Amino acid sequence: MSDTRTEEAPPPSDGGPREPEAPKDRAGLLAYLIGHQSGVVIVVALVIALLIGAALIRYQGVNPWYAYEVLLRGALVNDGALTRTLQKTAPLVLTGLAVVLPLRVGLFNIGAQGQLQLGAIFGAWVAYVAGGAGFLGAVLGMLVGIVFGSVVGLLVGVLKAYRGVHEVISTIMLNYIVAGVTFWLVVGPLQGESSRTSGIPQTESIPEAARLDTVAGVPVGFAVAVVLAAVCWWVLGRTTFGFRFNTVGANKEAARYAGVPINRVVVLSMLAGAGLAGLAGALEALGTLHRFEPAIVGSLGFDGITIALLARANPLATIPAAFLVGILRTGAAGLQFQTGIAPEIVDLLLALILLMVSIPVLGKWLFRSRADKQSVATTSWGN
Amino acid sequence: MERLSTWASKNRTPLVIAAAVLVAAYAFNLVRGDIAPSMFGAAWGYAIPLVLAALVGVIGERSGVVNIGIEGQMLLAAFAGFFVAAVSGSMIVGVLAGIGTGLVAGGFLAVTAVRWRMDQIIAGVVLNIIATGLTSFYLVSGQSLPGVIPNVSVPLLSQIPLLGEVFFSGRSVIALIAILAAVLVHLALFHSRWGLRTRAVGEYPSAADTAGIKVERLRMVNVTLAGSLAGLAGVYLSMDASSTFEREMTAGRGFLALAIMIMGAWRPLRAFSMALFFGFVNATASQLQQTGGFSIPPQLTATLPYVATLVVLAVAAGRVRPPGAVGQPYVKKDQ
Amino acid sequence: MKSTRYLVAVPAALALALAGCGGSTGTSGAGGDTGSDTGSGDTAGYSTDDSNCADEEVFCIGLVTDTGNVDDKSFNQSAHEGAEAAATELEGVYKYIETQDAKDYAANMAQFTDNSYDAIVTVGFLMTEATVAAAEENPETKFIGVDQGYPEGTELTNLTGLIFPEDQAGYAAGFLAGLMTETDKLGQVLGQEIPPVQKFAKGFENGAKAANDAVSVQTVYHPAGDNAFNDPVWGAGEARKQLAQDVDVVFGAGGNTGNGALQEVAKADGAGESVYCIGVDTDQWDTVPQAQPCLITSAMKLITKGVTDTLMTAESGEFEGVQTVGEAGIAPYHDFEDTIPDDVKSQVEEIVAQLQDGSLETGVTL
Amino acid sequence: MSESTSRPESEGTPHPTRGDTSQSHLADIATTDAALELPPEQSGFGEGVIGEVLLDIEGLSKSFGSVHANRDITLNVRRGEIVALLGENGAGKSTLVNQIFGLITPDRGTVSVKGDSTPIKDPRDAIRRGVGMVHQHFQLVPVMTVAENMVLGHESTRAGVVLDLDSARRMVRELSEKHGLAVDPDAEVDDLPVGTQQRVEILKALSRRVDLLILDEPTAVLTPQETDELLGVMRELANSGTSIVFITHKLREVLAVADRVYVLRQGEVVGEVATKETDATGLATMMVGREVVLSIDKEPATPGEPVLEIEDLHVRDDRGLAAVDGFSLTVNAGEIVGVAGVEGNGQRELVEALAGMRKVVSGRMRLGDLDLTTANPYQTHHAGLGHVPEDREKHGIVGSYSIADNLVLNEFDQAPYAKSGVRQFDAVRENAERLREEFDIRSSGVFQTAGSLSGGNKQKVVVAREMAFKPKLLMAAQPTRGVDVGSIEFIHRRIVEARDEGAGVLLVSAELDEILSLSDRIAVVHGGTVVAEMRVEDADRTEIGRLMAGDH
Repeated sequence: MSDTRTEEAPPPSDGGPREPEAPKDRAGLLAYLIGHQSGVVIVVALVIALLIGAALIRYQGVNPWYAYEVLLRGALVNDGALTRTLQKTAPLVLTGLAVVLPLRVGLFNIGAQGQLQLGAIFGAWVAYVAGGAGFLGAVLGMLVGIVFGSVVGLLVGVLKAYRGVHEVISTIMLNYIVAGVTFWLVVGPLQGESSRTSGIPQTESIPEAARLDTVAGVPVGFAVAVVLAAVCWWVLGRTTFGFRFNTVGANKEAARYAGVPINRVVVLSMLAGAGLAGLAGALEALGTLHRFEPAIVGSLGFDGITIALLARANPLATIPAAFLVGILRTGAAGLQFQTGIAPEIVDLLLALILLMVSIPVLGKWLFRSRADKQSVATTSWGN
Repeated sequence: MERLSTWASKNRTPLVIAAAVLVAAYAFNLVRGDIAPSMFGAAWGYAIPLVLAALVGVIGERSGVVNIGIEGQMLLAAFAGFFVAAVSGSMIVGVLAGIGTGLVAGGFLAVTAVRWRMDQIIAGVVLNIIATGLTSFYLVSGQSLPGVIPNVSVPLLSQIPLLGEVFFSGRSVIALIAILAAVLVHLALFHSRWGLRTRAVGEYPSAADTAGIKVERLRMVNVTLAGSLAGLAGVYLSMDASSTFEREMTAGRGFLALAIMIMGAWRPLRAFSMALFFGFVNATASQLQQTGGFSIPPQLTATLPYVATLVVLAVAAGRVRPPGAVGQPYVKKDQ
Repeated sequence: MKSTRYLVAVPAALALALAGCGGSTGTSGAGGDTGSDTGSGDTAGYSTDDSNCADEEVFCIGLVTDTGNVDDKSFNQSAHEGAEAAATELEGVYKYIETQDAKDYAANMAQFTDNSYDAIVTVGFLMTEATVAAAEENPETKFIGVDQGYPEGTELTNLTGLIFPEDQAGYAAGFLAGLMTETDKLGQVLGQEIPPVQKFAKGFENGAKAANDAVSVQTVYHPAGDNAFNDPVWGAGEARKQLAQDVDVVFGAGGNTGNGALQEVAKADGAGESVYCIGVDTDQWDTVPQAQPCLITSAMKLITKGVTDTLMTAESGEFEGVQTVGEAGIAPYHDFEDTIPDDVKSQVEEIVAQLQDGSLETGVTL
Repeated sequence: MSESTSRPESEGTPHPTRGDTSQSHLADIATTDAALELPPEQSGFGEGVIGEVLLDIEGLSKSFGSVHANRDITLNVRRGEIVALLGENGAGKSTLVNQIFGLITPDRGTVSVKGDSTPIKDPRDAIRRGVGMVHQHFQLVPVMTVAENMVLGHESTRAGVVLDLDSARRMVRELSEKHGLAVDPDAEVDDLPVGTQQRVEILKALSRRVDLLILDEPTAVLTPQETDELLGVMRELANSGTSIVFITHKLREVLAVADRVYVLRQGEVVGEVATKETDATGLATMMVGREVVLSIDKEPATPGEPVLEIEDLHVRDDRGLAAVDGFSLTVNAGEIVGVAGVEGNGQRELVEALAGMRKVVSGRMRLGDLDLTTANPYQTHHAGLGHVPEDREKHGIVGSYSIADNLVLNEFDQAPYAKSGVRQFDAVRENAERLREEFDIRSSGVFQTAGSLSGGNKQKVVVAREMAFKPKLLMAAQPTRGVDVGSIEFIHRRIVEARDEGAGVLLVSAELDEILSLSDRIAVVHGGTVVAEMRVEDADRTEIGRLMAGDH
């Protein structure tokens, strides 16, 4: 289908006079996300989303500024709130990265949900089994989380690269498959002995020694996530490995021509992204729940999409983006306690934010630039 | 006559498969007349919303627009249909509100993905998240429907053994509409002016453009109108198949519909068959569970349709070909 | 996207999530109305102004749901209504938090303990551990854990877990069904296959067989992990299939999934004449009015009453013990009072009495 | 705006008596290119009557951002006249015709068709007013049949909705009979050869009763025979009163069939002339604005050892059909071997196979001592094969990357551009600055994005990169396609330099001129195999044309 694109290409933006059918790179979505350096758009999008949110809150009969204040206080100021927010931010950074890495190669990973879940259950189980080894057990748990997350990503990547199965479809399917499998595991083979009588679907509790704690109010998981975000940023920007990723994302044909093993890069991007999602799951098991239960995944995977788009596919920017989502999610309970607003308001707010950051129109309104018209997205459906 | 034989030779594989399936079905009915009709009935019951939702996907993708927001469209419509009916006290008003909501949701996708050229997949994701947020935030409990959607039996057709019993006897109006819709969309897509243009727009929009077809407008109209089918599917869920609205009660059916669309090779009637197939898988799984003696954990049998989709996609790669321009916004030359 | 929320709602549903609630929820609870809690508290008979909770005179009740909403027609809602009733009775203060993420249990309970609430209701067995931990930390606050069985050796005076004998309710309902069936075929449409549901289901089966040894029971659990209790459409489809296979009494036990089954039976030909349905958890005559045409009874588990009663004890002094066993039984026949033959009624009555005094075992072991 | 009346050319309207002169003129041209010799009954100049002005364009301007694609263009076309728009790529020809067809809205100026000067809103409007267009990229839906494509947009229906494909089939048959363009109405377009697809395009346009037919580079994808046929059809159409505007950059076609030619350069009309009053050199001069260097000064080759040996190579195309079919060729160090042939005779597949981008079915290829038969692009590159790809936008550059990154696109992981997997930006920059200087890449700096360069400069980036690592074999596919004349000369010079430095050069080009002026040896391909090999001294244009056409 790529050959149909040349006709639809927008005219060149500068250079010598050329006819408008000059073909362009296929990297629409990516180019839009990366090339669109305007943080202004993001900020304006956030402001608009929060204003609409304010109107909704107002409509509930609550003073929106008070509501936002409560939310912020509950997420940042109150005793231990910041730690909890950071704790929530950690897996969000990772699921954000899980979407960002494949996105760099042109794949849209909406399967962080399942990848996280599989990483979490095996991470929790291994950390429990190896819990006697203390911190080593924790490390082992994290590694296993990465491995099992990656297994899901591997499947998606291989299906995409070698069988042409679109990753959006396969990740949706795998989300369901993994949910079924983990649920079966947690009421069957991996169910905690202590939970069997009560029937609670959960694994055995991870021993104290193998849990991830907080150091000076900063959760270990958060530190890990931040380091990994920085590593991803450095790898993508500074290494030959990252160059291969970016090249495949920017122009697949040119990458092939340049000798980049595209299929391998596609698989690797899914592998790496899914591994990070799996790690997020393991961190949640080791650091917050201290075991696996199906609820561990929550909406982490899908929040990752919002975060990746907010971050414009920039690994470092996933940190503030995840922090924002973490604030909203942490502050929600206090918001209900103080004002009675149902916590689902946060889902609405996130939907608004996602909408605002992803409509190209916003950038167009802001800058009246033609560049935004080029922001046509191509997720190469069906390829 | 000649035309019939050309048609038959062109569609030999599907015809052979269809005949084989029919024979198998009647054979099964002969052997296990006690459970066969009910299993087929259950399969069709399971398939009804999936058929409607898959048609939404087919129309969208045939026009070149990916719609992964079907889930959200259905959810919004189920919500609107149920609550409008409950509040207004009229089923028909509720149904219309549901369909209208489906249209609005389709319109949202049309505007964002087609007019504004937002990434189509992201537009769908946004629609789903908004639908989830809105319906769970504004859900009010303790409402009930003022009535039921009538069941009807089609004269003559319902007399056909097995098939009539399954499809045309004592089924709700919406179930009949689903059959009709599949047939109509098929005919329209392949034998009408609209269909020719729609397929052109989805395959090779610039060709359509130079032939004087307004690509963007046709896409917007199609995506919006397809929303009415999603609306009907939603209405079916909350007002017919059940009589309640619950948070996220669509339960992933919108995504399953996408799988069905793909496995149906973007063709309405094949999608219809695939929906039935999944319905039958589901009915078989629960029948096995029910009669016992077969102990696959239900959690695993539930993943079967998804596994099947992956396997089919992996094996049939290259043979199932999506419309050429799907996922790509159409940008005219001077924009 | 799919289920950003039902994956959250799984455990919610898990913990015995059977359908039911006591009547209309009134003004509070639903998302659209929660905002008005602050203002409308007085009209509901209790206050939401918690500024005086430190005051001895004011009895403040907090409730934390298990990643679900207080309008879930399930255990969260039942407990919520029980707490509301207690607050009204006591003219106290009541507020709730709907947990969004299983990792927030402790933080959500802390909202209440920080504000010196007197009693906190935590709903669902997934909160078992978190509740014990919070109780240890806050000896001044009383904790009531709905559907929570604590490990041996838990000795806290400010904590009690409310548990219910589901198998007895199921047994009694099954006994009735076994007597009512004409086709000797019964059906069960169930939620997730987890012990509480299994207790209902196996109790039902044993009861039915005790009443009529020719009976066969077709049992089907929802297969999916993530929406097993929230798929009324599936429940309806299964009920329809069972009816087509000559089943004439359907036991719908699985939150909204089971409710879907009840509603489908109510729509079937012969509903209330030749085919019947049995609800679960509370008297579903009230909670699922659409099921009334076929609903002969419900296998009940009185969460609402249990919560109210336990809160009353908590207000007056110490809990009776670490575990409190609530009541279970079957609901009134309502309009079917006349349809059900007298001898059936008396047999069932006898069985219920035997179950309650312990002379009859349900034979359910898990 | 009233310029048209003052233009001297407007007086030069061809008069009916020109037939004789143009016949002889045609003969002149034909001697230089036998492939274009038209059968006498088709080259019927003067048979038609050239009538009143049908299309009148006044002061038309269109810019895209800062680019003036068209500047103040004024031209006219009379009924029954064939007008050629001649110009280099980028001269604004396509933009101009797209405005006539309503695909692009002009910024200023008027387009009037048959005296109606209301703006043309869209293609539908254009079609209604009698304008038809055959696009450079065929506007046919590949998965549909010929009949379906023909009626798309003006379908006839039964009962208002049901497609009447029978009447469409009938129409296709009638039209193809009438114009002598045979096509099967039920064939799927996907399965048709390009020449036939173009017939469908033309029939599609004709099916709407066109007064003005626009052909955008119609011969680019045709064999010489098909080109002949097309020119014949154009002439017939003109004789029967249809006006034709056609875009090309092939001078011979202009001279063979057009009555009048407008030459465009950088978005402006730089000349208008009746074909009988000019010749190839004159037109070329107008096109490029200076004398064209028609040949390259180069020393005779001094061939050395064989660097590339291809033996009985078989490669399939995207559809799985044999494209390269028993191809054998040897390229020696220090010589340029030109592969001449009509496009679509396996050249693309050959090049891709050599570059490791396409699987080889059977046969062998060796580069020096290395067997490259199963090599991937990475391996071929590191074996010493430089590859200037045919489609530079698609393969050659990454538009969103800087020039610097593009200049190391296939060396980025080698020292000194990377150390242990970490990229060394200083080295990358130094390399880029050096090459930018050496290859005269006109840009604001080495960090400008490559996508914003002009075609010629993009190509220089590609050529610079592929020559910088001193390849043993330089493989250049259509190296000057869509490149301005200045860059063409430059690139040609560098290719010769590469040869002189001892590299073997495999030049694949559809431009016979390019092959003839650059090569030391020529291999003519047809049907995926070499049908003739000759030294350039022995080459005869007519003979090559015959061979290219499959006549051997």
